[in-house]
Amino acid sequence: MSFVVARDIFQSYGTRPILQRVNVTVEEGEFISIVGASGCGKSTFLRLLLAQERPTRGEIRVAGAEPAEEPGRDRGVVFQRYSVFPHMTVRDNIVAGESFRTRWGMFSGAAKRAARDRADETLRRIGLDHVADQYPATLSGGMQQRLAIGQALTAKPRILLLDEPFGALDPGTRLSMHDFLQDLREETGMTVFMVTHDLEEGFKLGDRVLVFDKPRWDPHDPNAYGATITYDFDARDGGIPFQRIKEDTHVFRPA
Amino acid sequence: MSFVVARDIFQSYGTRPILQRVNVTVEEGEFISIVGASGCGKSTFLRLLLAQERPTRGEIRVAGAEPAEEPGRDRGVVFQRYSVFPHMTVRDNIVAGESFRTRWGMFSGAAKRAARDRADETLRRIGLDHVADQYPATLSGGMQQRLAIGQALTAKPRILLLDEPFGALDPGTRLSMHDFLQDLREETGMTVFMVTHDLEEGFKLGDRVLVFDKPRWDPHDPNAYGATITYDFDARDGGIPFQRIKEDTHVFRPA
Amino acid sequence: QDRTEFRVAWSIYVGWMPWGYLEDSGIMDKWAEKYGIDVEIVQINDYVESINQYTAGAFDGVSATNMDTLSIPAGGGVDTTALIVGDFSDGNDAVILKGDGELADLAGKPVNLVELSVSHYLLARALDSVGLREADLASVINTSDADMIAAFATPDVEAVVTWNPLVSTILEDPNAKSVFDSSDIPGEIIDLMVVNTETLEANPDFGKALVGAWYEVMGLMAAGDEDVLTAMAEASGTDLAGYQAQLASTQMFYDPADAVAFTQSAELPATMINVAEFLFDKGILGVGAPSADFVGIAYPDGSVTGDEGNVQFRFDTTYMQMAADGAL
Amino acid sequence: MRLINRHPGRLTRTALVALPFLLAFGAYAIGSDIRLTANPSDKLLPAPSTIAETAHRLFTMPDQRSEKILLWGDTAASLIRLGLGVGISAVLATILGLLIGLLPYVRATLAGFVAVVSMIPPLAVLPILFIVFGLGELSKVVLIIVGILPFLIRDLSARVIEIPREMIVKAETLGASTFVIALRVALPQLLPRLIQAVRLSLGPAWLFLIAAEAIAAERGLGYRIFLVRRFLAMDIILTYVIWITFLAFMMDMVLRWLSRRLFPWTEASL
Amino acid sequence: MRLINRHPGRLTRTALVALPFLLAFGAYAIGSDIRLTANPSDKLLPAPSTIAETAHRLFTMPDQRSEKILLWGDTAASLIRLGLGVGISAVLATILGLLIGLLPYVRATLAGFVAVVSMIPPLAVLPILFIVFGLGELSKVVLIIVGILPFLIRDLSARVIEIPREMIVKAETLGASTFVIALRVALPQLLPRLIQAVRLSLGPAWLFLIAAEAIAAERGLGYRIFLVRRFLAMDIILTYVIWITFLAFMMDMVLRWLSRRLFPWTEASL
Ligand SMILES: Nc1ncnc2c1ncn2[C@@H]1O[C@H](COP(=O)(O)OP(=O)(O)OP(=O)(O)O)[C@@H](O)[C@H]1O
Ligand SMILES: Nc1ncnc2c1ncn2[C@@H]1O[C@H](COP(=O)(O)OP(=O)(O)OP(=O)(O)O)[C@@H](O)[C@H]1O
Ligand SMILES: [Mg+2]
Ligand SMILES: [Mg+2]
Repeated sequence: MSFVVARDIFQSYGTRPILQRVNVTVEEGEFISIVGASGCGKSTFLRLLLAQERPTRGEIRVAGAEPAEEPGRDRGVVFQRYSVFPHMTVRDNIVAGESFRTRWGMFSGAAKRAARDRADETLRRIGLDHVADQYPATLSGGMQQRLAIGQALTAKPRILLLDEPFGALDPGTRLSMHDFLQDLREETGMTVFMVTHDLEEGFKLGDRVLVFDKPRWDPHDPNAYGATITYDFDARDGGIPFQRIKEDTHVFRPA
Repeated sequence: MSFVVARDIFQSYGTRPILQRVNVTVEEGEFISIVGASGCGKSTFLRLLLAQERPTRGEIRVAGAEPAEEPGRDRGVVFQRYSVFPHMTVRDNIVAGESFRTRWGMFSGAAKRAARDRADETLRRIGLDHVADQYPATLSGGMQQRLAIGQALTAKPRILLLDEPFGALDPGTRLSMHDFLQDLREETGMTVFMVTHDLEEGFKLGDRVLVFDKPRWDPHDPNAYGATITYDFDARDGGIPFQRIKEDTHVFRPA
Repeated sequence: QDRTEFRVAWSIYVGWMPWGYLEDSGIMDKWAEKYGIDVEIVQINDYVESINQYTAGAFDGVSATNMDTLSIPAGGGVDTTALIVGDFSDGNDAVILKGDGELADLAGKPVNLVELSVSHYLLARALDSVGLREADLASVINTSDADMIAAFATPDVEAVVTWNPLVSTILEDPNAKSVFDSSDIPGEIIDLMVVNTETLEANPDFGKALVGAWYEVMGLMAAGDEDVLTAMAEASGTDLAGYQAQLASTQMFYDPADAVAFTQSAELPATMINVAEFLFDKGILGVGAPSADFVGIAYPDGSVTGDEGNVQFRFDTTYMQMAADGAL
Repeated sequence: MRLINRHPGRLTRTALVALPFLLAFGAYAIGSDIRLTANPSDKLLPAPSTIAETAHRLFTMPDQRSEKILLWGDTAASLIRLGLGVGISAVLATILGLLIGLLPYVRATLAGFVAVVSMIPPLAVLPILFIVFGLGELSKVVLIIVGILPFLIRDLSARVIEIPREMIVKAETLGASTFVIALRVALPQLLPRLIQAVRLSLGPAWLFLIAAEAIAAERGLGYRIFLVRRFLAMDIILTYVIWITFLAFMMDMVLRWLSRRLFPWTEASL
Repeated sequence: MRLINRHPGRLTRTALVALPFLLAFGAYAIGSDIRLTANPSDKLLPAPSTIAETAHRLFTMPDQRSEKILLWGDTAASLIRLGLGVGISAVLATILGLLIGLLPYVRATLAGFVAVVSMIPPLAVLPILFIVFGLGELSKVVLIIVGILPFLIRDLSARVIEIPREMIVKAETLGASTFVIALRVALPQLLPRLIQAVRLSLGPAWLFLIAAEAIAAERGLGYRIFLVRRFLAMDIILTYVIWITFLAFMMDMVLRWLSRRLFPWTEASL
């Protein structure tokens, strides 16, 4: 049995279908990159994986368990926005990654000191140690996003869901975040789903690259059909992909 | 006399220097890409160019005129966020690019119809014609940003300032936006400043690539010095840059 | 100065209900027309506000008690004439105790009343009569008349001083006992129609119209006209029987001659001195007032109590006398 | 599942919505019963059936003297005053809110003054208002305005200041004048908030209306309540209170609906 | 330059801030002068100098009867009532706001009820409050609570609902229970808004305090105002009004300062 199994997922909002017939299985430890046109439903798919929403039809199982009812500690997430807590300092945001699971949501005494030390170590790795006592609002967008990633990773989830996490980072930082992410993956062996707009990044980090697209297109009503996985690339062999075409598409991307 | 001349710009917030000794001259019609580490002051420099802020020291002149006192129609801008008007439909957002300069900020009668037709044409080019009557909040982040660019271009500014405009776009749309931008540049011959995190994009679109970085770095107080232009690449010759090192930097970027 | 338009304010109280009837029935208009003027009678819900408005100059006349006339308009430098002496309270105001007891038992108890009102004056007189002082009470709690009935129903209230129709409603409670009322000090709480002295002097027709209309209604009431009384009863929120019960504890001067006689009596100056002393004692006459004699009060015979150089309150029987003589 | 993610079904939801109303009604009924058992002529908490009878009478039977149904006359009088007071306040607050929020000069001049004036307890200066504006309709409308305008101005100007600077700058780069920015950028974004603010200030507006009517009026809902309060006619008071509550609630609903109708973009979202 | 971008200098700014206050003072002084010329003992608009004398006397001279300085006693009594009423409301509103905002079940149960209750004019149901809570201090505190609690609950629960869903989901993925989300995510983000809401509701709170003190009290700022209204002692009333305004303004300042001190993250921004 595969680690993550999405079976025949349909999702619509109101009468408008967003996703249709999405099937995918993922092994434990795999890194899945997800690409696709803007607005095609990538974030929606991530919300379903996260159990933040339930699909209209179909189900998603992790490690053979019943479909999750709500987001939990096994699935970490970094959104495009609002992924850090504005009322906590940068350091406390990292500590929250460990402390929120406790009864009161905070540590005290020795545990607190230890968590702070671990947080400072994490901050050093993501290059935010010099702003540890500032509040997120004083950071640039890029730094905020780095913090959000650090925070999610601190909780050591089994599956990590990333929604364009590096979209706002400059290339240098982006590269160091790639390393950081890969290090942590090796340590924890977690499974990652990452939505990205950068194909190169997708292929670099991912073991597989899933392409979401509308298999059918009604020129009179562009919203008539939902998207599904049209390609599932194997990206492991250092960029020489082994292609498996999953669905015929006759939609051509502009340019 | 060059078209845009920034002379000896210093900018600090409170006591914290952000930019120091920034000197640059730009000819009319040049496309300037700006890259640099996150938080180093690229957006700040753009705000100065826009005349949204005035520098602590130094001055910026456009076409030899006195330094501008406030943003105006000669400088278009697309920010990372809040660049579209949430209370107008997608089409009206484009029309605003033309109508805001009028006395009442709107057209009526035949002018209105003509403007709407032009707006629909623009929307077709940026691939938003199918959502012309929706409100921006119903669009995905990528579509919103496309709209913002379309709107700014509709006003046909002489200088266009872009702050990571394509950061949230998927590669396909990004490519078509590149084309769109280049078409419009040819038509209007406007001067463009674009902040980007994607070096490749910077070199592809830019005639020159400016790199902002801190020339000095105090390990005990990372905020002691501001950033300046450390490199000024000539990017015209199809990616074979002619480098002019402007300032020695002994800061090494992580990774 | 000569004017033809006048505004008079009144508020709901048993002895002042005729003012509402005057306006509604058209009797006022009839009399005003007779003298070629226009008089508007306006009901104000809040009694104190109506006097304040008069004092500020928004009205030419207002229904008020002798005590409040002395403290507010007269104390405020607005020379005021008591045009009509309509009635005096003869049981309408009462000190009511919860449970068994008598007046002397007030000692050590909190008393709820509208502070600085005629109720307060009644309490002071009541305490006098049994040799107590206000300091012997646990406290005096200022309580809005509108909420007096609800207040009496709460457990922490032990005694109230108030007026009709509240008194009769409170006395419906078998637990309530009246231990002192205004019939014990007859003629001291007087209900008036007071008008601005200057206005009256410049426009005698205004006084004539008001007095003429008033006594026409008095005649109807004295004759027991049920329609008239029912209208007044309803306007005051009760029924005919209830209103008549209230009238029973009010010494109405249906006959203008009675009013003239009362105003000219020797007791009136004595009462007014009492009232002025009470007001001074409570600090109501203002900080500028060196003594209880600060404001002068003139009587029909020309005598004055208080400061002769500062007469601001005049009892004048001229117009009531005209009514008595049928000269209107 | 976390409580936070647990949503009641359709039926449960209806039951839950009704629950607190039923509990409140039950508590009243029991309290009333206890008092009426002790004293059958108790006026304070009339039996629900008595209130229903009174309500029926008030809504349908004309007054003997005037041959009009008093309740409707009172309602009309009060609603006109309320509408004028709130309407004028809303218009003034929108204009002043825009000016204060957008223009640094006006902000410097008025922000502090409005902040201080908004602290003055309007009930305490009532006598002055009556002198200046008379005892007629005007003074009641003015009391409502004095009571809610400072709050509205403060709320709306804060909202204008909250408009992201980027959006204003964008409009400037499109060549918009201050006037166009006010008219086409700030105003449309302010209007939904205006409706919100008006909804919030309806409570105080009713309060001031009732206070004003208590002091000088010949009709009106507050006038009637104040009049019968002296006799503790709680059946009438409660009928009027329920009626006022109903009216206020309907107004709130209408405003909410209006906001959704007029400003679809505030609802629409990803 | 556009008006929108024109900022007054330091000096101009000070002058502009003072301007409306001076104008208001001037208007009063002239109005007062006109009335006093007509009638030197007019009480309605006492001369500013008279008010200053009265104020001086009220603040420093003990009352002849009680030998205490009445103003300070009134102030203490009122502030205690106000503090209790607002404090209790704030605590209740925070708890209920969190529950309603976070938990769909509680929201279904209470949101509608609170919306309806917030429409009831509190002044009209005063008699019931008296019976239930007596005429003592309790009833005054309760009137304040009844007056401002529904508003506070609605405002705070709306703010909780406004917390981006992403943030709640993020907390869930960090293993936070509903309680931890309430305590560590929602509550800290609610507190600055609580201070805002309390600042907004201080106006109504003063109003209800004054109304309650007007109805039954032995001391208090509202009591004194309504008492001396009986002899139109406008100099005392105005002194008290100015004093209340000053107190209210100071409270507002303190709350704003507190908000900045306690929640630096709301101010800090790029
Ligand atoms: N809660 C919702 N209700 C209604 N429509 C929604 C909702 N969430 C998303 N949509 C619609 O579903 C479509 C897919 O949205 P989604 O955010 O998943 O796109 P995306 O692929 O992540 O786009 P982008 O690359 O721009 O982030 C969009 O057209 C959006 O308008
Ligand atoms: N108004 C301001 N007040 C104080 N500090 C500011 C202000 N604006 C920007 N800063 C600080 O100036 C620095 C530069 O900010 P800026 O937004 O220009 O960076 P950036 O290069 O655009 O970063 P990014 O790539 O993340 O967008 C940041 O550290 C920020 O904290
Ligand atoms: Mg997305
Ligand atoms: Mg930036």
